[in-house]
Amino acid sequence: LGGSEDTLTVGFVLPFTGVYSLLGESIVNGFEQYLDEQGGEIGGQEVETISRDTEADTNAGVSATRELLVESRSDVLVGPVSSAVATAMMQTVENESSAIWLNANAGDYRLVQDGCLPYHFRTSFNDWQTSAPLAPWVYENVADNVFLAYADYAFGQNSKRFFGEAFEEAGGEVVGEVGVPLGTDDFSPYLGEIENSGAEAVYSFFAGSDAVNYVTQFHEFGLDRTMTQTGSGFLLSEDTLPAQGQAALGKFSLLHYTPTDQSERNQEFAQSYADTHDTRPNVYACQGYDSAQAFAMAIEDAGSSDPDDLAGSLNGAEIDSPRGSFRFHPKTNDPVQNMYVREVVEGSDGPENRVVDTLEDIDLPTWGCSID
Amino acid sequence: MKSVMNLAADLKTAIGIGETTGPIGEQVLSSQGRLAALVVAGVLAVFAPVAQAFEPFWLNILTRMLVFALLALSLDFVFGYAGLLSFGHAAMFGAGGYAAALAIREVTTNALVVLPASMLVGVAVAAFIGWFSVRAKGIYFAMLTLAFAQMFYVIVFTDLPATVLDVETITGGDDGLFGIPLYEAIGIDFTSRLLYFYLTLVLVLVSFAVLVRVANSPFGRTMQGIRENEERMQFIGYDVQRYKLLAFSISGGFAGLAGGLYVPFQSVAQPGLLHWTISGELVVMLLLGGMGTLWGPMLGGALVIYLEERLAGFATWEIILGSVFVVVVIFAPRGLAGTLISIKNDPRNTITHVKQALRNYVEKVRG
Amino acid sequence: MIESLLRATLLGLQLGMTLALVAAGLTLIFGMMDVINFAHGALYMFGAYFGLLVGESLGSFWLALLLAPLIVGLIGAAIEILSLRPLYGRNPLYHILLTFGIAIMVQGIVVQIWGSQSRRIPAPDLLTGSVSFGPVTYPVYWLFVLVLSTVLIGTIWIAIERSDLGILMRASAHDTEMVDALGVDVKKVFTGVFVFGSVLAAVAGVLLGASRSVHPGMGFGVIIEAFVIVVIGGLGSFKGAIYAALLIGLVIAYGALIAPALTDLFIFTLMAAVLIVKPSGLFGATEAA
Amino acid sequence: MTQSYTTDPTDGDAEPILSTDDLTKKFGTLTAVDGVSLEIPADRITSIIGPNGAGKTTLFNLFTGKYEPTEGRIALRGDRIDGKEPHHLVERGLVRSFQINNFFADLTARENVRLATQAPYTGFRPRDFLAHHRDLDVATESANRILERVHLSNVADETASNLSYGQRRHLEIGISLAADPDLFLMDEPTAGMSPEETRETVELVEEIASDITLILIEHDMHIVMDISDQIVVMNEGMVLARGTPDQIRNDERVQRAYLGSE
Amino acid sequence: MSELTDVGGENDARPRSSSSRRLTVDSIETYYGDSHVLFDVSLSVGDGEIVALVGRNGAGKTTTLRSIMGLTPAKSGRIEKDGESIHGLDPHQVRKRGISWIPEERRVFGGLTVDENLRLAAHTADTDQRERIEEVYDRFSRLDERRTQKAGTMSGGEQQMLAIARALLGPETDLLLLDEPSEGLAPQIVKDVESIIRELNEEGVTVLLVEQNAEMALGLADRAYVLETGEIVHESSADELLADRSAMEQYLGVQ
Ligand SMILES: Nc1ncnc2c1ncn2[C@@H]1O[C@H](COP(=O)(O)OP(=O)(O)OP(=O)(O)O)[C@@H](O)[C@H]1O
Ligand SMILES: Nc1ncnc2c1ncn2[C@@H]1O[C@H](COP(=O)(O)OP(=O)(O)OP(=O)(O)O)[C@@H](O)[C@H]1O
Ligand SMILES: [Mg+2]
Ligand SMILES: [Mg+2]
Repeated sequence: LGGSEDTLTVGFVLPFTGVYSLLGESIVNGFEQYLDEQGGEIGGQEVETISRDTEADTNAGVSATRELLVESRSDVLVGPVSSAVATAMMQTVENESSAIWLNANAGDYRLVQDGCLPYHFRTSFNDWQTSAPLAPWVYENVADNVFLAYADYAFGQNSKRFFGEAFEEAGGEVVGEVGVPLGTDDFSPYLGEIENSGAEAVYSFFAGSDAVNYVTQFHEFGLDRTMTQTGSGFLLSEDTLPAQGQAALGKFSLLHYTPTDQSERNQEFAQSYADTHDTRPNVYACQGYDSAQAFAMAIEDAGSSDPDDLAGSLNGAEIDSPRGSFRFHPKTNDPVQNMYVREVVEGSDGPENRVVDTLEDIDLPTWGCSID
Repeated sequence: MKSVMNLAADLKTAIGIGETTGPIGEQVLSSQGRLAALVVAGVLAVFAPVAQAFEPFWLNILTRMLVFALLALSLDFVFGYAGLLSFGHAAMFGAGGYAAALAIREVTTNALVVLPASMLVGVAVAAFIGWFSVRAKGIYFAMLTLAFAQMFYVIVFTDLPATVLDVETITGGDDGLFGIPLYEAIGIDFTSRLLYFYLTLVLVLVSFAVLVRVANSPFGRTMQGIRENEERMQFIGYDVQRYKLLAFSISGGFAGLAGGLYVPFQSVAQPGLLHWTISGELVVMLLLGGMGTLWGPMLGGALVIYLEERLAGFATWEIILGSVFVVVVIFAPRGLAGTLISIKNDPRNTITHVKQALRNYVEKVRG
Repeated sequence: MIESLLRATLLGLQLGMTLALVAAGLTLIFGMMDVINFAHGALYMFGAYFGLLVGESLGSFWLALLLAPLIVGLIGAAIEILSLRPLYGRNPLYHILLTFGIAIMVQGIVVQIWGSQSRRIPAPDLLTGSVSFGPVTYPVYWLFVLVLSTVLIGTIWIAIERSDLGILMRASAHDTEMVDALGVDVKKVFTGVFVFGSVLAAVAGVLLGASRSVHPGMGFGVIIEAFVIVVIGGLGSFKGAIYAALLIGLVIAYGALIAPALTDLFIFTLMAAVLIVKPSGLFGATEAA
Repeated sequence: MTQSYTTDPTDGDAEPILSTDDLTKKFGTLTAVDGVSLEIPADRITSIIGPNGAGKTTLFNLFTGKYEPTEGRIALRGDRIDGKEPHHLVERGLVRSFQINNFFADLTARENVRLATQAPYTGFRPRDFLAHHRDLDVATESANRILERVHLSNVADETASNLSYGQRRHLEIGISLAADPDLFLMDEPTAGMSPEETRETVELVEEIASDITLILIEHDMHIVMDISDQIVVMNEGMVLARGTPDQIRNDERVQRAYLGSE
Repeated sequence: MSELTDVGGENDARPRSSSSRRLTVDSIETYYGDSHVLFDVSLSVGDGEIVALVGRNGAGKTTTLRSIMGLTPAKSGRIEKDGESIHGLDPHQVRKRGISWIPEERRVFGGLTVDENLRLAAHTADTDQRERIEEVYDRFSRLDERRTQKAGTMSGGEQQMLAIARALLGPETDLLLLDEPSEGLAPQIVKDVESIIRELNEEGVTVLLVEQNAEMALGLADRAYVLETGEIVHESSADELLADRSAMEQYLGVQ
């Protein structure tokens, strides 16, 4: 079992079954790719990984967390995918105080606001980042007024609120909004509402199968003819684009990583990922990869696996990521990073995202958290 | 159709409750059975500190197993024993859990206050659902309880109470309530995992003893009569609906207690607790454990949690779990309890029984 | 406003008719065989995935619509013969455990084979694009789904009402042994009905697989809705299932206009209300047979 | 159109225990019970006869609260009981017996009866939940008394499903008796019975009738003529005639409608 | 062993030759689960006969019919129809061999109309039965009047008519197994049923009749068997049994 002196134990608390399992697997793939690059060792110590399935279910997530911390004595937790699971994990991570936590996907800002946990580092993004910065860009480049359509749960609600506020601040007008229950199959009633609003553009937050249904039906109902679709990057990501097909073309979204990005660092990463997995990396793989980088950097810098030392090393540290380098915000441990506006265009094998603009130097809110 | 209309009436023949616990006229849980229950509890109590020392995580699994054993027990009391096919027990479980979360946050962490409150909320929710449902029979009762439970789920998920009362949040919506601390009571601080385990163990044991006692009481006997033949009981002079409502409420109380134990332990109350999949899983635990025996479903509950916990790492765990259900239902229809009893009664013929079961299967498939 | 209503009505009807395809099998299987089939959603999902497989490998939606239901029909036959048949005569609760197990297995199998990514069956070129009625734009494919499922349901309805098949089903629901003694090979009929139900579910799976996403959660997603429909309509009643399906379809569609988050609440309240007023559903057999 | 005779058995000293007034039950377009006004004298045996489909069972179902009347009233000792739930009626002393096998097959004979005798002694007090059911001595004692009465003492500890056909019928009657009824309704108690078991059952019925009122539905004319004090003949939902066995035997219309002209 | 001498004693009552035997049941043993119900039961029914099978409640009469139909298959023994074994066949296959069963309590399909009940019965025939159905309606005018009534709402007598009518449709019937057709019927209707059985028999249908109403059964039957706790204890011509008061009392409790 883990926890012995000369091995490091990495605990993946991720969904491996259910609708999010692809995300879980991608994060693990990314993480392991970095380990392979390092010959399986970090700081001269062997690394053991243990996976526990969260099934994207809060209770399963809590149990998995506890098991990884208590039974497996993990030195670091990597995960989860869902913010609800992450929120539920906070208490346990804090109680145990035995490992740092590299949050490789869950983006809810309240993890910072309510948690403000020194062990918590986001190697991914927060929901403010994938929504607010897009607003001024849309106002300048696309439309003066927007309609907001979002999946009616915490993440969707946060995203549309951040975007809406930022859009109005930029001078635009929000003409209406509609919340759609998670797991909706037929969007036609909502599309009607969107169409009737007469807005020039729509900002949407949907993910997974909702994103597939929304985007394709948006196209089928002919809304493309009169309005421009924008959204957070999950609306049009690598895992949904194949199913969205032609319907995705011409739509804009904001994300911190784009696999087709031409930077050398990314090409290298993407190439070696494709060599092992036969597919392009997605944003989750990048987040996994960066989690591994962050962990390695912390271990090497701190020279021990004591969680307080590791946390101290990572706070404010800079990671050389395929997405472009980013650093952990000293007050919140959230990643300070470039955001990319992308447009879906016809690529060599099907529609793909192409970066049309890079938003740099974005100042992150801290929501009252002050770790340092 | 006919058989589903009076599912309850032929539970016995089909499932062989008569064979698992002896004829229904007999005691639920013989003195031998009581002894066995005490021994199991004793072993768990001794094992706990050992686990704490070597594999502390075991305490987590065990506590979860105990909570679900309690939940399965509460369901079996109405479902297997009294013949009310509840497909909505998650509602009482979740309600008890949310009640505990709110009480701990807003009022006190004293278990002596919060746990009874959880039970009461469980009773109240069950009484509400039962009030509308007990007149329906069989599968229609099942569907009504399911419908009400799903309504509660939606209400919690959308945080409807907050909207109605116009406050910011009550149930916490889809995020639920998190960061719920553990109990203290009579000067004991249950934040130690070991002590929390003992708290759970004691309460599960007490609940079991109480429900066994109630099952053997005149009330319990009446419920059995209703399960066997509702119409006849009516014409003997029993107010059948009232009995059913009461049994359902009692069961709801224990389901609420299970919720009250679970939520602080997990530190979150989240809408998934009320989802129909929990109710469905509970029914599976019951069938797997051996309905109507009270102790069988507790084993079933513990086993399902254990399997989920241990298989969760495998990519194919759903396939494995599903196959277990399929194999059990075809080859061991009386569940764990039935199998254990037949092995105990006739240990030497176990192999013969297995062969016989296989032969029967092949014969039936051929038609 | 009028446009929204019109659009919602179209959606409600289409949803209703496709749900009817799923619920019809469920209610027939229940009515005849007393089987509460939790695996019915899994068969619907299999329909979508085999549709995907055929559609992608042979490049034809029409072949997918033809072949996938056949494959699922075979799977249905295997399930019926290998697992349900040994359980007839036992308490129907066992069917719940059994089919629940099968549903979980199927979900696992689908993830193993196809992964958990959302996908879509490519719709035929013939049916892409949309048509406009005045101010309302509606995709051609959705209209096609509406028409085809209505035709299918109508045909089946007529067949059941007109032929001895419907009589046979109602009689078997009532007294299987007697039907057998009258010279009907009930076992074959059971297998036939189960296969038929599987095929219908699979047709719905393929049809919807080209208008919404195909993912491993879709089986459990549809099953509760289908149960609600079957119960509201009255267990075992084909007619009831169709009416209830339309009702639920419209509730979902209109609910989305009024209070999207509470649609499920409407559905379950409706079901509870129906059961409280009519304890065996709209068209269910009362106990006095 | 009801034929009544001058020697109406209800004219005697006996108070009517059950009376109906214009009782009607419709099922859709079919009127199963049609304007029945009847008086059942206390402490007598009344038999209801009539062709199949005459409405006899429906009448019973109305008496016992299984159906609500479409029109009309039912009174038990002057109190209206129509629309009351079965358990209320049992409390007021009205019980019915069932076709065979409507008992608890897996309980012993004694337990079967005790389930019934326990009813008045249990309610919703704490000890009803926590005491052991066997400790309810009153219930056990009266169960034993009833077993004696229905001649089942010697098989009291047999499971009901092991009893012979005739014994089961006795048990069925015993369970009903356990509720200590004043008025006992029996629907075709001898249907499908062999002559011998029919005789035993009839004997038992006569014994029971010594201190309670009995209403019987029966097709076997020998029995009906033998044991009834009053006979009510129904046809097409209506009461065709009412009188003593002798009166009914000689009534031409009854002959035609029911007995079949010989 | 006095019962056994009974069985062997009445040679003249035996069916004429095995070739004219409609039905032969040879030492069958039948169980419900573990409980043994029929012990070495043998009987035969000749072509064109009416044979009565009588005995006390629970003697096994119904079980005998169920074993013949394949509903509760006999564990061992031989069952032949017209010299061919039907043992081990499923009920629907037995029905196709020309055996019709009219069960206790009739078991008509209550939710179906009279017409649907009849159509269902006709459904399994190879030939078009529309004319047969009309013939049946001609014979049972009560049913003709009630074609669209739900069978469940009909009175006991009408249901019995329907049950008989149903048994005559479908595959050609030459052997009718009747289980207590008089149960629960008003005296007049019993007479109607009696005459129908007689008519059918005259038209060539062989009948095996189970009855509690021994006087009615023996009045109709040519021969009779008495079953007691799962064993055949008496076999004779019907008239002889009817005349033998002591046997009637001993076996059937008729006084
Ligand atoms: N629940 C019901 N729904 C519709 N019709 C019914 C119902 N119950 C009884 N009937 C009809 O009412 C009439 C009277 O039936 P009932 O059972 O009272 O007759 P009965 O006198 O008891 O006959 P039998 O001697 O054959 O038992 C019959 O025509 C019957 O079909
Ligand atoms: N389904 C069953 N399961 C178990 N035992 C049964 C079953 N059916 C009948 N028996 C038993 O088998 C024996 C024979 O029953 P059967 O019904 O054949 O008698 P019968 O002669 O037809 O009686 P009756 O005149 O009452 O109809 C009885 O002891 C009965 O209790
Ligand atoms: Mg009657
Ligand atoms: Mg019989």
